[in-house]
Formats: sequence, structure tokens, C-alpha cells
Amino acid sequence: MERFITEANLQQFAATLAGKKHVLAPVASGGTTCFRRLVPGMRLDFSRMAVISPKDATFPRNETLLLVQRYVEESGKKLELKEQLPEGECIVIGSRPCGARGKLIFDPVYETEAIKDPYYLRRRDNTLFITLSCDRPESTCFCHSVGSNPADGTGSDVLLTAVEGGFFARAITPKGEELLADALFEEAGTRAEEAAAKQTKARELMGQAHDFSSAAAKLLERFDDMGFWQAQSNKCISCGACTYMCPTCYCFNITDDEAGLVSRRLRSWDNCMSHTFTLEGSGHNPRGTKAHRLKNRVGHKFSYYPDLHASQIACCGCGRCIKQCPAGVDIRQVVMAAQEYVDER
Amino acid sequence: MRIGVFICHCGSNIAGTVDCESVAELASGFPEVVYSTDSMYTCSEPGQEGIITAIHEQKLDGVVVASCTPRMHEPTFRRAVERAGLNRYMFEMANIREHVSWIGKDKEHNTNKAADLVLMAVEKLRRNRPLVPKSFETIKRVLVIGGGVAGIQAALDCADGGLDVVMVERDQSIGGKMAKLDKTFPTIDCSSCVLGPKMVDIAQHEKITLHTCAEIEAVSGYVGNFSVTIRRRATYVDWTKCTGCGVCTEKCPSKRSPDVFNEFMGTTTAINIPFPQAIPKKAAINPATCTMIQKGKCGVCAKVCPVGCIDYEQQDELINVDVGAIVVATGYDLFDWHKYPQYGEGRYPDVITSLQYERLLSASGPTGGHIKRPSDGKEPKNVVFIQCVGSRDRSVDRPYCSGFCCMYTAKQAILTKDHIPDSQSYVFYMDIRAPGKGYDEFTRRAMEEYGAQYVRGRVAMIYPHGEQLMVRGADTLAGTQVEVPADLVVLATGVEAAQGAVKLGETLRVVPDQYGFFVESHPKLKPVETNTAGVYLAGACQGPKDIPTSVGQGSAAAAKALGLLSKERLESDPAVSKVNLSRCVGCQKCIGTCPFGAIKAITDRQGKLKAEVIETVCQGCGICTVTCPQGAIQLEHFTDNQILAEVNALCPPKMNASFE
Amino acid sequence: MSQLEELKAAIRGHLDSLDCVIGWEQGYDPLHATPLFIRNESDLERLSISPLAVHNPATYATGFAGKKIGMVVRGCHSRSIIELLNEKLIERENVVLFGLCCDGVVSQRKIRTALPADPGFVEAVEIGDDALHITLAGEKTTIKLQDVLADKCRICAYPDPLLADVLIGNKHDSRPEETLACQEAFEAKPNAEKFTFWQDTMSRCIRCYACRNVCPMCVCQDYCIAASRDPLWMSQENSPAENFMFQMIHVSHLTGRCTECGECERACPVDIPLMLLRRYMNKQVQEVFGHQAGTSLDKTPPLLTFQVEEARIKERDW
Amino acid sequence: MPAQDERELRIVGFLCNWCSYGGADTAGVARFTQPTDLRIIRVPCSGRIDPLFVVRALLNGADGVLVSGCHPRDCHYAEGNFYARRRLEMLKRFLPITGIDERRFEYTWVSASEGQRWQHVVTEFTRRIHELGPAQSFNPATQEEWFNLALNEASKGEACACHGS
Repeated sequence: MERFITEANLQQFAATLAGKKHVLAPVASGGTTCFRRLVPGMRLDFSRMAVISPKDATFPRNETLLLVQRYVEESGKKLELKEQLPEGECIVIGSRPCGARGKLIFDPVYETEAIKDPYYLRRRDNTLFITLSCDRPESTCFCHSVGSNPADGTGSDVLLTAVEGGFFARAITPKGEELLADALFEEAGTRAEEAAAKQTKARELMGQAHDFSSAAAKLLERFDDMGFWQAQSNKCISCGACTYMCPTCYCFNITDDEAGLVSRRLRSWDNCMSHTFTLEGSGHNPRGTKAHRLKNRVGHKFSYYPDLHASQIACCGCGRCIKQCPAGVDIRQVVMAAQEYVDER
Repeated sequence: MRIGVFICHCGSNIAGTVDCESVAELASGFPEVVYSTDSMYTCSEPGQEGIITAIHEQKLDGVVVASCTPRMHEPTFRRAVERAGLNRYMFEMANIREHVSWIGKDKEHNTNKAADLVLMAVEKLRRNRPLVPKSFETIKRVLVIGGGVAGIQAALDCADGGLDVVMVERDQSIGGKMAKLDKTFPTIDCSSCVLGPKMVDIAQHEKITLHTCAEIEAVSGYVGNFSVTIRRRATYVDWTKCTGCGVCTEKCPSKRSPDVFNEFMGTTTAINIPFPQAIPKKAAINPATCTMIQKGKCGVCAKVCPVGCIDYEQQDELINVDVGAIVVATGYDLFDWHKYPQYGEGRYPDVITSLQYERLLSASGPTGGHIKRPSDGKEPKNVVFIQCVGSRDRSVDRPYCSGFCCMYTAKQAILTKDHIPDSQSYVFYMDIRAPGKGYDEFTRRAMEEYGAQYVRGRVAMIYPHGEQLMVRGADTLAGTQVEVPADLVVLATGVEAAQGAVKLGETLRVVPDQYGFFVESHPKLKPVETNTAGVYLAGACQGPKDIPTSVGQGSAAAAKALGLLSKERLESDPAVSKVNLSRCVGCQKCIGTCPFGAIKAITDRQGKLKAEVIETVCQGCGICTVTCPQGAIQLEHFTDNQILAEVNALCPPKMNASFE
Repeated sequence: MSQLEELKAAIRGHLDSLDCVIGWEQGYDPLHATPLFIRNESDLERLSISPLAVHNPATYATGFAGKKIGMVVRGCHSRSIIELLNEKLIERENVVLFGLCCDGVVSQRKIRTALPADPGFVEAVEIGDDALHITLAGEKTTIKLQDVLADKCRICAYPDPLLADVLIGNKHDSRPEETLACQEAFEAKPNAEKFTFWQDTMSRCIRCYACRNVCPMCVCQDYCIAASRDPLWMSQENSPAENFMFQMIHVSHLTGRCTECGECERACPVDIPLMLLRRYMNKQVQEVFGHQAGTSLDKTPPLLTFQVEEARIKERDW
Repeated sequence: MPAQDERELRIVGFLCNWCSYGGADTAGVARFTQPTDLRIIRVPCSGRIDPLFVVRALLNGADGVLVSGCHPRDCHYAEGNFYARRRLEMLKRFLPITGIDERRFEYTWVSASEGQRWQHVVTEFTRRIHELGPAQSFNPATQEEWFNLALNEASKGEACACHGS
């Protein structure tokens, strides 16, 4: 199904949806554009790629797994334990193709023969993505090098492309078609061609894709070469900006909080660049330095994950980790350094 | 954990305004509480047995008692849980008496508050861990500060008990205020005859080292191991040579030195021995009045001294001594009565203090024991005594009773009659306070046998009336104004903390109260202990006291010191700081802020700098724990986690089920 | 000889005796710089000291404990170094400082907001005396340097390094202490407005700890109490209150130690104006203790010492 | 005396063991009536009180936090309250920028003998907190509050004119 919607109508469509459902959309606040829960009255900001990916929709930064309440009744002490499975539908409006596609990296991990993560699966199955294709790829963008493109609809339900006066909308899934049935969407007319031209132009702007196919093996070759990793991680400050911003990073931490008579089991994003990620109870840390940790992050995305999951690179090429890195660490450069590494000995 | 909670009724002290049963019931639902009950008197024998039985039967590994302040019974209950086989630190108290039942009457609010405090204690207890004390050796030596009768008694008892004693006295001689007294109540026995032998014992006891003209400069260390610096003022006389012959004092031409010992009732020589029974009987020069020291002219004493002990160049000397315990017996000073306009503010020479009167009565005093009034040396016939001068008076910020003035005034009235049989004494008083053994009988004798006229009322003014002074006051019993002509007026001047007590308190870490008297650990149960372990109080430095009480407290303080140092080794409080070496980044900030030098830098096996706590030196203040940004050094029993658990129990953070 | 060449020559002279020299080079595009760790001649060739070179090399100083390194420092960076020296976290003999008399650096945030949308590919950047000329998709955009100067540079009182072994460039005349109008405006707001502002702003925080890890004075890093379970100061809950708790920890631990290099605010991916907090605390420290971190050697941070009589702490009576 | 209005507020006290906790005991022994809102956490020394405990309590929703230690110079550990004074003063001065009313936090000195002073301090501080009313929760408590927050004028505007413009 192909439709058209004016910019004003899209804002209204989003606002109406937000009145009924949990809508996540890029909103400008405090000088920055982030995905946040849309409240009727807020405006979508499509002028910039949101700093934080729409990962929150399917894998929120916080998730209460269960709540425990203690109390006393006539009959004695009681302990009530409630599992908090996510409920309700979520709609993401204005994700970019990289962000929408990035969440697919989760599936081989959270839905296997052995393990099915009920929290993740519920969210995934109840979330729709209305994605906006990119027309101004940036210096940090490299989706084309990891098997995608600026108009990739994979993982999305609807793909929007900016055209004169509004957006050309194409439904990718049946649920997407239901969304486009809304009266605010108009006939697409000839805008399909205009959109196609825009998409092609955007792809051309990105230039030659880099070939990462040798990365998996080359990174493994460098596994024990800590000198290489120290040099690569010199400027890394070991924070978590890259992982938290990343649409494909799926690591979590589970912690129990308790205060007085209430306790809670919380799942929150974890960050492999942090010292505590692998800190063992004994005090030993197998990834004690930032070099170890950067090696793991890059290795995981470009080598270990692809090895396990049909050569799929666990990176969607959105470039957030490059753009937002306070020290300017460029994951592309690190992988390329491993690919191009020449043993001088 | 398996926690037991015991809510104490304290008779009706708590149960009167707290619903103890429902606190116990609520507590049964608190985390890890498996047993919760309330009892009438938890600290009583059956109460403690109840705890012990519950520990055994319920297999408890932690106990919370909600009762009075932990400053009262925490040690009691710790011993009880220890008797039941638990570590004493697996115990917490909730103060629901002093902090709840005694300060409010609203039962509902009190009950809620009590339950909160119990929850807080439970949450803390869940994060307690067994702590085991370290033991350390003690120095078998006691420092006694102050050589008055209380200090003398404490020093002699300690020395007789086998401890080395170092006595430090600010004045030139020991003896304190008692040495200045003529007779003592209620027996009218000679003060110096009673005290003199004890002073001699101090000088002669092989276990006692005496430093007079000396003050405490600095104290560091901790119970069992104090390190003390004593400043001995220059006396300009080499006391190792001085024989106390007194030739120098006879020949000294500078005879206008103020006579401190005689309460300024006359003058003395610049080099002198303050009184015949002085201990040590050594001469010292008052540098302020010695012309040799002031102007470089004279040198008579050096010429006449048969042993050549005069040294005009002598300097202050710093003496270091290590001791295991400290007895503070710094006594009192007299209130400055010049603040009262009605007594003439010092304009009338025949208005004197009671202590000055003692010197007039004393055979060794400036008048050789004959009562002569200062103005003209005449024998007074009418003597008026005014009590409560600087006692029980809010207007001069001395609301407390000095305790023994009623008694010595009666004594002085009796002695006046003895000295001058045709004299008449009048006593203006507020109330007669004579609660000691034989005391009330004594005051009655003054009135009945010696004819002292007691007038109940305050004096409004004193004014000159010919050669006499007229004392105008109220007789509140007769309801009239009275005027009494007086040849001499004696003010029963009140007692205040010794000069320098506040500063000494800072040095010793013993807190003075608002009037400068040192605060004891507990007003009833620990009257000679202070909050600094190993530092004890004797005599009037803790509050006004008469001689027998001071002597008794001197002995009590000695008993405490002897008891403390009778142990070969002491146990240190294990609630001290501890470094988590894996978290420590070796920044050494804690070393800089520790007031006790209890943290040192070490190098670990990988060559990294780390901090290490010297457990016996650490006093457990926790300054380091706050200094350390990464929480690597934690004060045991008051860890971040324990305090945070209490905070979280009191104001639980919202546990959101869902987020934005 | 240009300043850059002068600097290169100075570094060249020290390179053999140093583990590395920390400077800057061009980053992922001509508009962005990134730290450069110079170990050899070819590294040195890439050195850049343009106003785009913003990172504080002092951030890395403690990571080289025991090794001797060089750093190219601007005025504010030298304050961080001085504070690290004062706290004995680095040793003077282990650092060689190549000082740059600094005319200010850019704020990438300001550049970004000066452009109407994401810029797309940046093809070239030319840095003029008072403007940046950015080529985007064949078109040149000019931004005045003054308009995108970092806040800290607009009120900088110490443009010249306070400590340096080699000094490059012309020293500035001494500058008065200035305040930012926006800072004052924010401080003057009513409590309720400030409260709501932080609530909302903190809801954006993802607790990535970039502000902490980029901070040259945050030396606990791996052992920060914000991430530890023992002691357990904070929940992992990513909520405004917990996020703000972390910021309060950071502020508290920086009391009297913050050298106002602005790295925390620069590093924040979601643009939280952390310097509002820093500058305010620093102002209090200055008022009460007359102390400015990192402006002179051998000063103890004010919270690590005390005076029996505090001249400027007025205790409130009851 | 019940709380000064019907509803009790949540006031957390941090008291050093040697002086102020003793002072509170003295007040109790003397039966000096006090409002019931305050709950006391006993610590060995005011030098043990991390200003962050105060922050933690405030962010957890405490309506007021009262810290009390020995008078300067009277610290049982000689120097603890000197450090505490600096730390707490800086916290108190810092609070205004956060929008948390700094009157919700106070620090003072009460000795073990000052029962009456303690009564006065507690009564006055409790009165002050009641005048300020319940503290606003930093985390929006309901969905509606979240929404309102997101829409609030303050959140839409820039942090400051020079920040990001």
C-alpha cells in the first residue's frame, strides 16, 4: 500500500495516536533531539537523527521484572510478588532505517530454541515502526557497508520518504497497512517516483561501501595482540555513550532494589565498556582495561556475533557511536585497522 | 538472616504513649524478621533471658531491641546476645523512649514513629556483620592533672595500686584550694594537718613523679596509649639543687609581688616559696616582678643562694610522657564577684571573699591567724556573711548551686566567734543546704551555740557608714528590710570551672558543659568516666564538690584507672575503618583528613599504592569514609550501606513499576 | 614559523624521552577533531591545534601512571594538570607540558544548532581568523567563530597555560573574572522552575557516564560509587531522581576540585548543561574558601582541610 | 505535641552519637515535648555524615533533613565537625541551583547537655518544614505528571541562551 501524508497531517496523525497509545518519536528538547514518549502537544522533529536510538521501544533502558511488597495481616506476615509483563502497543514514529533494522539483531539472542525472553518478545510483537528514510546521510553513516541502505524497510512496518509537501508512505507489513488506512493519508499519486529518486540520490551520496567481510577473521587474528588494542583504545574514555546509543547493543543487567517493605527486580541496559560489566565477585576482572573492553565491543559486533549468527554483522551502521563519542573513537577505523593490519615482524 | 525484634514497654515509660503490641506486630512483617514480641522490662534479668531463649529457640542471628537510648543499655544487650552465642555487633537498638514516648503524647504518631525506628534498625542490622576486637598492650602509667585534694587522692591510690603516676600541677605547689583553708567543716579540724601528710606522700612516693609550674601542652593517642606533652614553666631556680632553705626569700628586695597563695591579701617577694608546707618546697621567681629578669639589675638571690641554684636564663621545658590513663582533677576557681554592683564592685576594702577570710583565719596566713580587717587592721566585731554570691543567680549566668558555701559560711561564723568571743556574725542566706553527714547539725550549732544571726534574704546594697559598712537587705521571713552595720563583709563566693578548663577540654577531647565543667559519661551511672575512653574526672572540675566528695571521686577515678590498666591488654573497638583494597585507588586523601594518623600508605603486591588502617589507633569517627570518593574505606558498623539502608527505610524511593 | 610548526619542533625535541605526547588531529570529518597520541614522526605530522581541537588531554593523564608523557595544553587544561599535581595524582617530573596560549575553542553543539538540520557529509572546513567556512554538499556555509565559541572560552580568565614547560603563542593580557548571562538568568529563576528543569533534563540522561569518564578530576572511574553494589548508593534505575543523584555525587566529589574545563558538558550526548551545576558550585567555593581549583600549585582542596574559625561560614542560629 | 498540622511529614535527622544524640536523649529524659515528624539516624560523628546522605534522603522524598553535631571545638574526634561544617555548608549553598528549597536542609550544633536547645531546634525545624509543606517528588509520581513535565514550558526552552544556540 502506498500513500501520501502532508507534514501537518503527519504531526496530527502522531498526536492522535499519542492520545491513544504509547508513541515514541523524535522530539527536540533542551537543544537535542531524542526519542521520547510523545504527548499530545509535542511536535515531531525530523530535522535531525535522534541522538538515542528507538531501542527503548523494544528494549527499554529500565524494565521492572517483578515487584515485591511485604505487609502484615491478621493472619500473619505476607509477601506479595508480582511479575510485570509489558502490556499495550507501542508505535515508533520517525525511526531511521538503521534504527528499525538494528533491533533485528536481538532476535537470534532473545528467541532461541532454549531461551525465549518473554519481556522482549512481548514488546517486539507489540511494537510498530513508522520509519523515515534518510535523505541526508552523514559523515558518520555507514549502513550501506553493513548490508543496508538509507531507504531500507527491513524491520519497519511503514517507510516514509520525504517528498515535496510531505511524506510518501509505503506499508511494509499488514499492520503497516492498517496504519495507512487512517483518513489523514491521501492517495500517493506520482510521489512513488519522486520518493524513489530521493532514495537513489541518498544512496549515491554515501559513496562506495566498505567491505567488512574479512573483518571477522582479521579481528580474531588480532585477539591476543594487546598492543594493537591498546593503540586503538588510547583515546577511549571507557564510558557507555556508544553502547547506550547503539540500536543493536542488547546487553542488560539485572539488579534487585529494596527499601523498607518494597523490593523490585530491575532489568536495565548494561554497557560492556564499563569496568563493572565483567567484574567478578572475587575482584578479578577478565576485561580489566579499556583495551580489553574495546576489543570485546568491536569483536563482538564484527566477529563473534557474525560467527554465531549467519555472518550477520551486529551493527546497523547508524554511526551514533562515532558521532557521540566524546573522544572521537571511530569503530570503522578500528575494524579497518584490523583488516589492514600488516605484521611488520 | 533470622532477626528477632523485642519491643520494651519499660513499664509505662514507653507503653504509656506507644502501642508496643502493635509495633511488635508490624515488625513481624519486616524483612527477615522471624520473631517479634514485646516485654515489660527488656533490660531486666527475665527480659534478657527472653532474648537469649529466643535466640536459641528461633535460631536468631540478629536481634533488635526497641527500648531506651543505646547510650544507656546497648552494652547490656550486647552482652546478652553474646551470652547466647551471637556476635555482639549483630544487635541494633531503636530508641523509642527518649526519642519517642517521652517527648510526645500522641499515641498514634508515637506508634508509627516507633515502628519506623524499628524498621530502620532492622534494615541496618541486615547489613551488620560480626566484628571481632583486636587487643593491644597498655602503658601502666597514669597522668593526674591537678594537685588539689582530688588529684592527690587519685594519685596516691593509683600509686599504691602499683601504677606509675605523673602528676601535673599548674601552681608552684600542690595542695589546691584545700591548702588555703584554715579548718574544715563539720569537724573543725585543721585543714593543713589533714592534707599535709598526703602532700608529703606525693613527694615521697617512689611511683609518683611530680611536675609543678606545669601544664598540659598536647595529648595524642588513645586509651591505654596516650602520649602527653607537658610544658613546665621556667621557675628560674634549678630545683634539682634548691633545698628550700628560704634564704633567697628573706633577702629578696622586690617585696611587692602579689601573694597569690594568700588570695592577694598582701604581698610577697619576687622569689618565694608560697607557704611553709608547700610541696615541693622549692623557691621560684615571679618573672613579672623580679627586677633582675625585668631590668637586669639585682641578682641578690643568686648571690645569697648557698647551693647556686638560681638561673635567670632558664627556659620553659617540654616533657613527653606516655600514659595509659588520665585523671583530670583541675578543680575550680571562684566566681568574680566584682560583677555585682550591690557589693561595691571592689570599692570597699572590707568586703572580701570567703577564701580570703580563710587566709585571715589561718595561722600561716598574712595576719598570723588574727582576724584583722584589710582597711585598718582592726579586729572586726560585727561580721556579715553574704551567701550565694555567684550561685543560683541567672542574672550572672550562674544558675547552679555551688553546694558547699552554706557549710563553710557556718564554719566561718563559728571560727569568728572562736577567734573574737565578743563578735557577732550575721548570715544573709537564700536556703540552707546542708545535706551531708553531720552537716545540718553543724549549721544549727553555728546558730544555736555560736549565736550567728541568720537572715533569710538577699542583700540589696552595701554602703559606707563611718568606719563601718552598712549592709542593707531583706528579711523575707520577717517581711521587713534590715540594715546591719558591719566591720567586715565576707562574700560566700560561688564556684566556677577552673580557668583554662575549656582549652584543656579541647586538648583532651573532653567536652565542657556551658559553664566549663567537664561532662561525665553518664550523670548517674558513669560519674567519673568521660566520653573519651581512658580519661576520668575527679573533684570539682566536673561540678562543685566539697572535700569528702572530691576525695571520694579521686579514689573512684583511681579505681577506674586501676581497673582499666589491670588488664594486660585492652580490646579495641572493632567498629573502625577498613579499606577495601580492590576499590582503593591510592589517592591518599583519607590519610590527610584522619585526625589520629590512623591510616598509612602501603604498596600492594602489584606495586600499587593503597591505604591501610591501623586498627588500634583508629577511633571510629568515619571522617575518612566521607573523604573517600569511591567508598573504598568504610567505617565498620556505620558503613555507607548501613546508613543508606536506614535512609531508604525512612524515605523509601518509589519503586516504579513502569517508567515514562 | 607558524605556531603549529613551532609546537611540532618543540615536541620533536622531547619525543624520544616520552612515552607519547597527547595532542589532537582531524577526526571522522574535517569539522571534528579527536585526541592524538603522538609516538613518532608520522603521528606528529597529523597534529592539529585548530579551535576544533577541544579535548582536555588531562583526562588521560592518570592513565599513564608511572610513565612520562607530554601533553599539549590550553589554559583550562593546565588548570586540570595543576589540580592533579596538587592532589598528588600525577607527578611533575612525569609530565612535559607544551602550552598553547589559547584564543578559544568551538562548541560542536553550537555549530550543530547553527545549522538548520543535520549537516550531511562535511566535505571541507576552512578556518579563518574569525570564521569557519564549512563545505556541505558542494555549498559553503560560514559561521562566525565568536558565535560558536564554547561558553567556557567566552568567560575564560586563564587563556594562557598557568603551568608549561614550553609556551607557544602570544600571551594575553590578564582578563577579569566574568560570568555568563545565561548562568545568572538560570540562577535567578524560582526554585519550582529550576526543579522542573532538572527533572525534565535528567529524564534525558542515559547514565552513560561520559561526563564522569571525560572528567580529568574523576579519578575513581572504575570504582565510582554510582556503579558499585557495595557500597550501594544508587539503583540502576534510569529515572530523573537516580540520574540526578549521580550528578549530585559528581558535584559533591568535585567540590573545590573542578577546574571548569567543560568536558562533562561537551561529552554529554544528550546535551545536559552540566556546567550550570559546576559553575554554581565553583562560585560557592570561591565565595567561602577563596579557592579556585588548579590556579596555583600546592593548594589543598578546601574540603580536605579546615580552619577552626571559618571566616566566611556564617552559622545560622536558632 | 502531635505534628503541627494533622499530617506528619518525613524529616530525617543525622545526629552524632556523642553530642547531639545525647542532647536528644537529654531532651527526652527531661520530657521536653517535641513534634513527632523527625526520625533520627545515629552516626558516630558529624564527620561521618556524607552530604550525599542528605541528598539521597531529599531525592528519595524526604521533606526535610536535619544534621546536628558537636559544637565546633567540642568534637569527640577533635576535627570531625570541622570537616562536616565545610561539607554541609557547601551542600546547603549548592541546593538552590537544583531547585530543591535549601530550607529543607539544615545543619546545627547541639551538645549532650543542651536538651532544651534540641527541643527548640526540632520544634523550629519541624515548623519550618510544615510551612514549606510536602516536598515535590523528583521522579514524576504519575503518568500525568510525566506528561505535564514533558510539556512544561521549562523543558521546551533552552537551558540558557548561550547553551546550544
